[in-house]
Amino acid sequence: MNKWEDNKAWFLVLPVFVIVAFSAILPLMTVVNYSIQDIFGPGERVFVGLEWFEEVLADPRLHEALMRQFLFSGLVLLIEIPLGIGIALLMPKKGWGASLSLVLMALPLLIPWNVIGTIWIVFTRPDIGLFGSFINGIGIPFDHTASPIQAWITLILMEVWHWTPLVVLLAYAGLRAIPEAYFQAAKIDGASAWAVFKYIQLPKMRGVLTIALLLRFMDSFLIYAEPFVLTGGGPGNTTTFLSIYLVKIAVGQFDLGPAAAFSLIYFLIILLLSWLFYQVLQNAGKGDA
Amino acid sequence: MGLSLKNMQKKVDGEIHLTNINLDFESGSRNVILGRTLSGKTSLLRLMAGLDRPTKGQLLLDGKDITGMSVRKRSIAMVYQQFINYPSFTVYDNIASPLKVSKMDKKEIDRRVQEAAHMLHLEEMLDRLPSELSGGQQQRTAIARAIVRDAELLLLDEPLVNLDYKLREELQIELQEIFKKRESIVVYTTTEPAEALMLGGNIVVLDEGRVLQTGSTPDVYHHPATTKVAEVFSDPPINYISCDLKESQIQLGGGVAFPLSGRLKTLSDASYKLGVRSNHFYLRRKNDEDIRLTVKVELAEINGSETFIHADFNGERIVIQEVGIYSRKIGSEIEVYVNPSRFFVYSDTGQLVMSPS
Amino acid sequence: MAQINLNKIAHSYIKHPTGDSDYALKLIDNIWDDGGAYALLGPSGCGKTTLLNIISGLLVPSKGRILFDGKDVTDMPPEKRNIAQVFQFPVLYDTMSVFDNLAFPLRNRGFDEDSVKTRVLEIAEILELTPFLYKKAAGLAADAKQKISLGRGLVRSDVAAILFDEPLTVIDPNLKWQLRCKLKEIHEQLKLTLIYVTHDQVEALTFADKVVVMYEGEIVQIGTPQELFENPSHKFVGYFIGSPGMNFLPCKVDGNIAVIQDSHGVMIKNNTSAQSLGIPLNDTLTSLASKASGQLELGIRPLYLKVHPTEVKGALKAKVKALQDHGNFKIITVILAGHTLRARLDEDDFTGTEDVWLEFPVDWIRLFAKERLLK
Amino acid sequence: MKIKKRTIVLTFYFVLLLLPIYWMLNMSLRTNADILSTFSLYPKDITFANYVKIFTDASWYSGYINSIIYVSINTLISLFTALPAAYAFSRYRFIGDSQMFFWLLTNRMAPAAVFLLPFFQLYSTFGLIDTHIAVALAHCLFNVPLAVWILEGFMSGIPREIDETAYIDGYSFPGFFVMVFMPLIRSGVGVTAFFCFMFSWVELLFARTLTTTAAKPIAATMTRTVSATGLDWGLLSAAGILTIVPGALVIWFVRNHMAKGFAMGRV
Amino acid sequence: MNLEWMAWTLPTAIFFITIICILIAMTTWQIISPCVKRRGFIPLSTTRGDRLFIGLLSSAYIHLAWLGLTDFTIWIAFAFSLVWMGVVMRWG
Repeated sequence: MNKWEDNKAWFLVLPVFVIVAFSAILPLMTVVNYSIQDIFGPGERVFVGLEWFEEVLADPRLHEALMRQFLFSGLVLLIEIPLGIGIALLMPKKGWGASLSLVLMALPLLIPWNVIGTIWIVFTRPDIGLFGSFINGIGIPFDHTASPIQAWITLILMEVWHWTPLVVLLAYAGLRAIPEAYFQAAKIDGASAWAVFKYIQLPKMRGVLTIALLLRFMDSFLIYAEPFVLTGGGPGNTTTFLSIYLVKIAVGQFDLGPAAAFSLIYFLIILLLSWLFYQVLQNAGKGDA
Repeated sequence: MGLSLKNMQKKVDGEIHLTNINLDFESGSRNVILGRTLSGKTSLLRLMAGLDRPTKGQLLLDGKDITGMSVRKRSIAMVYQQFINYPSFTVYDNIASPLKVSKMDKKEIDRRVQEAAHMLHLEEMLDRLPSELSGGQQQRTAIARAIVRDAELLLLDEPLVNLDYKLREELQIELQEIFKKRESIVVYTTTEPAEALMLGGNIVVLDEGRVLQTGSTPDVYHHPATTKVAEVFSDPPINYISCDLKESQIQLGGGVAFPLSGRLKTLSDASYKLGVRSNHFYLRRKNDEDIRLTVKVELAEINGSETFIHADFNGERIVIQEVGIYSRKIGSEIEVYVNPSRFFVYSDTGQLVMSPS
Repeated sequence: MAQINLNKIAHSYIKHPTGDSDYALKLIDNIWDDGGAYALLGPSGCGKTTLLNIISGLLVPSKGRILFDGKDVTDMPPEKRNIAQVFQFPVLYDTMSVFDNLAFPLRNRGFDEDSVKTRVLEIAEILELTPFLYKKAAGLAADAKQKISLGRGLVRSDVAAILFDEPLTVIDPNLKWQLRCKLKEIHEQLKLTLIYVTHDQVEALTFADKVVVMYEGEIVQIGTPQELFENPSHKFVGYFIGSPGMNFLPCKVDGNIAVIQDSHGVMIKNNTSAQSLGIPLNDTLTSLASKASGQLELGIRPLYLKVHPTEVKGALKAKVKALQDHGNFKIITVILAGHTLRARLDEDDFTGTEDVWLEFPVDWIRLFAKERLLK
Repeated sequence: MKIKKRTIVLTFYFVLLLLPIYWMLNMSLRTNADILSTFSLYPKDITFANYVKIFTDASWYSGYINSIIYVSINTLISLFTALPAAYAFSRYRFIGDSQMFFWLLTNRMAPAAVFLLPFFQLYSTFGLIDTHIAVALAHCLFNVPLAVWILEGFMSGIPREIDETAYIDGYSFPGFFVMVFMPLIRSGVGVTAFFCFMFSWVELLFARTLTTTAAKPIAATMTRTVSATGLDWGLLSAAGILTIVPGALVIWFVRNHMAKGFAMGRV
Repeated sequence: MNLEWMAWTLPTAIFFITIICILIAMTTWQIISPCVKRRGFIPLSTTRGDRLFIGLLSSAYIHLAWLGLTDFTIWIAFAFSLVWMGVVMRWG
C-alpha cells in the first residue's frame, strides 16, 4: 500500500526493538559463544573451534530426532488441516450457535501446554482414563508408556485435539470473509456444493489456510511441553523430538557446547522455515487483494 | 502571492508519478485539476497538502519555502474521494474538531459549526455518528469540516465521485456558492469535463504525471493545445478525422473533399487530424458551408432528450450527439453534417494548429 | 426468454411489519415484456436492489407472486429460475481460466463439451475477450473481469432474464461508454430480457427501452426514455430524470392563464404592468386544470424553456442568478417570482445580461396536482 | 434435513472435544482413593476437597497468583510497546522496515528451548531470577512480536486518510493517537490483549526455568507435583481445571471480536 | 556488569562485529541511494536487504553442509560462501 516515507518512524519501533533485542540478541550471542567452546564451569572454558558442530551433525540421535520431528509434523498437518476445514464448513454462520461454537472451540487453546499433557495422562491411562480403559475394554491392550506405536497414536490424538480448533477458527474466519455475492453467483450458475467448495471456498481460503498450515507446522516443530509431560520422550527415545532432545542435552547432561551447537542448527532450520513462511504470507496477502 | 510548485517531481519505487510540475495558484483563486484516473491528480494534491514529500522540487507559499513543513503547522483543509470522518465522533464533533484543536473559544466554535452545518444542510444530523448517515451526508460532513476554519488552502480530491447522480448535481451547485465566499486557494480535482467547466476558474490538465496545459478553464476547453488535452477534456470523447490538405482542398477518407474556407485558408499543405466535438455533428444541414459525411450507424443511444449515435466513418469511430430523439437502424448509412468552422485542426503529431474562433 | 409478471409484490425486511413505512417495497404490480431491456432507476435506498433480488430469487417477497411466462416461481431458488445475474463487483472463479469461467454455468448444466466450446468462443468474441481466453481470470484488469462476469451471464442462451446490479460501478468513466455500447449491441443481437439496476440516469436512459423509475419503494413510472423525459407522471420523475431536473412553479389557473404564486400561495404582481404574472395555456391544459383538485404546479423542462436576452412580447422578465458552462451547452439559473428556474442555452448563446425574458412554449408545459401529472 | 445432519456431526465433534476436559472435571470431583479403586463415568460422591485444598494451601494458590501477576505484567508491556510499533509498520516506510518486521516474527517462531540456558544466565546477571518481572519480560520475546503483528493488521484496516485528516486538523501525534485512533482499534487491542494473555498463560518452559519459589507459576507447580510425589490424581485434575477457568472467562468477554482477530490470520 | 557468563571469544567477537558493520554499511548505502525492488535469478522480487539475508542464510547452510558432509578445512566453504554472497547480491 501507499505509506508515508519517514525514517523517524524508527522511534516508534524503538521500544519494541529494545525489549525484544534484550531477550533475543544477547542470548543468541551467548549461544554462539558457547557453541565453539568446551565449558566446564564459570571461567573454565576451552576454545574448540567447530568441533561441536561436527559432533552434533554426526550424532545419529539428532538425525533420528529430526526425522521423527518431520514425520510427526507431517502426520499432524495431514490430519488437522482437512479436519479443520471440514469442521469450519459445518459451523453455524450466525446467531448464538456461532458464538457458542467459537467459545467451545477455543477452549483447548487456552489450557497451559503441560496441563494438556496432564489431561491426556488422566484421559488415556488404562486404569483410570476413559480412553485408555475404553480401548482396553474392546480387547486391545493399551499402554502408551510401553508401546511406541501407541505412544505415537496418543501424541497425535492429543496434538490434533489440542490444535485442530485453531485451524477451524482460521478457516472459519476465511469463510466468513467471502462476500455473499460469490455464493449467489454460484447458485445462479448452478454450481453443486462440491463445486462451490472447490472453486470458491477453497481458493478464497487460500490465504488463511497458508497461514494455518505454516503456523501449525512451525508450532508442531517446536512442540515440547505436551509430549514431555505425556510420554517424557519415551518409551525409549521413540517420542523424543528436537526440543525434548535439546533440553535433555542442555539441562539434563549440562553439555553446554554441544547443546549450543545443536541450538544454532535448530535455529537455522527455524529461520529458513520462518523466512519461507514470511514470503508466502506476503504473497498470500497480495493474492487476496 | 499564493502557492507555487517549483519543478516538483515524485517518484515512488523508481516509478515516476509526477514530473516537472511548475504551477502557481493565486490567493483566492479557484482551480481545477482535470485528468483521467491514475493521471497523478491525487499525488499532486498530496504534495500540495504536504502529506507526501516531493522527490525533487519546492513548494512555496507567498515566496517562502514550505516544502519540509509539517502538515500540522500548515493552514490547509482537505476533502477526500472516500467519505473520511472520525467514526467515533458525532457530526458536531467532527466539524468542530479542527477548531477545538486550535483552542478556540467555545462560543465561537459553536457559532462556526452551526454556520457550516447550515451551509451544508446538516443541522438535523449534528448529534449522529457518521456511520448513521447516508453517503451524501457523510461527504457533506467532511466538506463542512474542511470549510469550518478558514484554511489558506482548500483541497478537494474528486469529492463527489462516489455519490449518487442527483446528489452530485446538488452539491456541485452548492459547492460553487461556498467557494465563492472563500478567500482561500481552492483546488479541486475531477475526471469530468462538465464538472471542471461548471467550477470555472483556472484549470490544470494532467496526464500521466505531466501538466499538459494550464489556463482559464473555458479558454482551455475552447483551445485544447494537443489532441490529448482535447480527449481528456471532452465528454463524450472528441472525434478525430484524419485528412490531407492538398491544393487548397481538404481530403477526408472515402473521397470526401471540400475546399478551404474562412480561417482554414491559412493552413499549409500537410496531413492533419480534425477534431470535432460530438455536439457539433448534426443530422440536418444547418448552414450552407456544412460538409456532408456518410457514416454507418453502429448504435443509437437515446437519453431522454438527446441521442448519441455511434457510427463508423471510414474506419474511424465517431459519436454524434444531437438534442432530440432520433432512432436510426443499426448498420444503416446516414448523413451527418458538420461546419468546417467547428474543426479543431491538429498536426500529425497532435499539436493544435487552429481552433474554432 | 420470458415475460416477467410481478403480481402484487410487497416486501418488508421486518418480520411483522406494522405500517406502510416498514415496507422496503410497497406494492409492485407489473408485467415486463419478453426481450425488453429494462432499467430500474432510482436513488440509493429506493428499493431497486430489493426488487432485483426478488426477481432473481435471492429473496422471497413477503407478499405477492412472481411469474415467469405465467409460471409461478415465487418459491423457487435462483438456480431453478433460469436467470443470470451480474453483480456490482466482478465475481470470478479465481483459479479458473477465462474460458473455464465462461464455461462454468454451461458445464454445470451438463452441456456437452463441443457446444460449450462453440458458445464460449462466440460470447468471448462479442465481449472481445478472445485474447485472454486461456489466461487466469484473477490477473486481469477490473474492466476485463467485469466483462467476464457479463460473459457468464450471457453464455446461457436459454436464460429467462439477465439481471445487472450496477455493473459499471467499478469501471473507469472512459470505459463505461464502451462497455455500455457493448451491452446495448448484445441486446440488439441476442434479444435477451435484460434488467439493469442503476442510480445513474445516463446509464439507465441510454441502455433501456423501458425505464422503471422507483422512489421510496414504489414504481412511480415505467416508460421509454422519451416518455419519462417529456411526460413525467410524477414530480419525482421530473426532478430525477434530466440534468438539471424539471422546473416547477406553483400556480393557479385563471381562465386560460396560469398565474404564478409565490411560496406562500400569494399571486405575484408584475411591478410594471400591475398585472399578475401569467403564462398562457391551451385548451387541453385548461380543461385538465379545471378537473384537478389540490395545489397546481406548472412544470417545464429546462431544455424547452426559451430564454431571450431582450424583451419579447408575452415573455416574463426574470433575474439572472448564475450561468454555468457545461461545454456543450450552458445552464442559466434565473429567479422568477422568488422561484429558481433553470434553462439550457446553446454553447454559443449570449452571456452577461442581468435580466432575461422567459417564454414558456405551451406544448411543453405540464401541469401537476398532488405531485402527479394531469392527463 | 441437511441442516440437521450438519448439526449432528458438529455436536459429535464437540462431544469429542470436551470429553477429555470432562474427564478431568470428573476426576477433580473425586478423592484419589475413589479414582484408583473404582472406574466411573461420573463422580458418584462429589467432593470438593481437592478444590478446598488448592484454595487453602499457599503452595498451590500462590501458583495461580504468580501466574496471573506475570501474565498481566506481560500483557501490559506487550501492548504498550507494540502499539506505537504497529502504527509505524502499518503507516510508514522506513529503512529496514520489512527486515525488522521479519526479525520480530522469527522470535515468535524461535524455539524456547534454544534460549533456555542463556536466558537463565542473563536474568541471573541482572538479579531477576525468581521474580515476576523476569517471566513477564521473557514472555515478551514471543508476545511482543505477536502483538505487533495482530495490531498491525487491525491498524491497516483503518484508512490512512483518517490520520491525515487529523494531522491536517492540527492534532499532535499523541493527541490523535489517544483521541481518534484508539477508539477505532479498540477491538483490536482487546483481541491482542487476549492473545498475549493466552500465550503467556500457556507457556511453561521459560516460566519454569526462570522461577524457583517466589514467582513459581501454577503450571510449574503442577509438573513438579507430577514428577515428585504427586500421583494424587484428584488434586492434579482440580488444579488443571482451575487453569482453564481464567482463559475461559477472558474468551467469553472477547468472543465477539475473536472471529475478527482470527480473520486477520494473525495468531 | 559481569559479562563473563556470555563467554566471549575472539572469533565470535569478530563475527558479530562484522555483522554489525555490514548492517551499518547497508543502512548508509540505503540512505545515500535508496534501493528499488528487482527480480533476479531468485524467484522473488527482492531488495538489497532481502538479498543480504538470503546470502547470509544460505552461507550458513553451506558451512553446515560442508561440516556434515566433508572432512576438508572449513575455509574452503568460507571462500565458496563469499563468492556465493557476491553472486546473490549482484544478480539475485
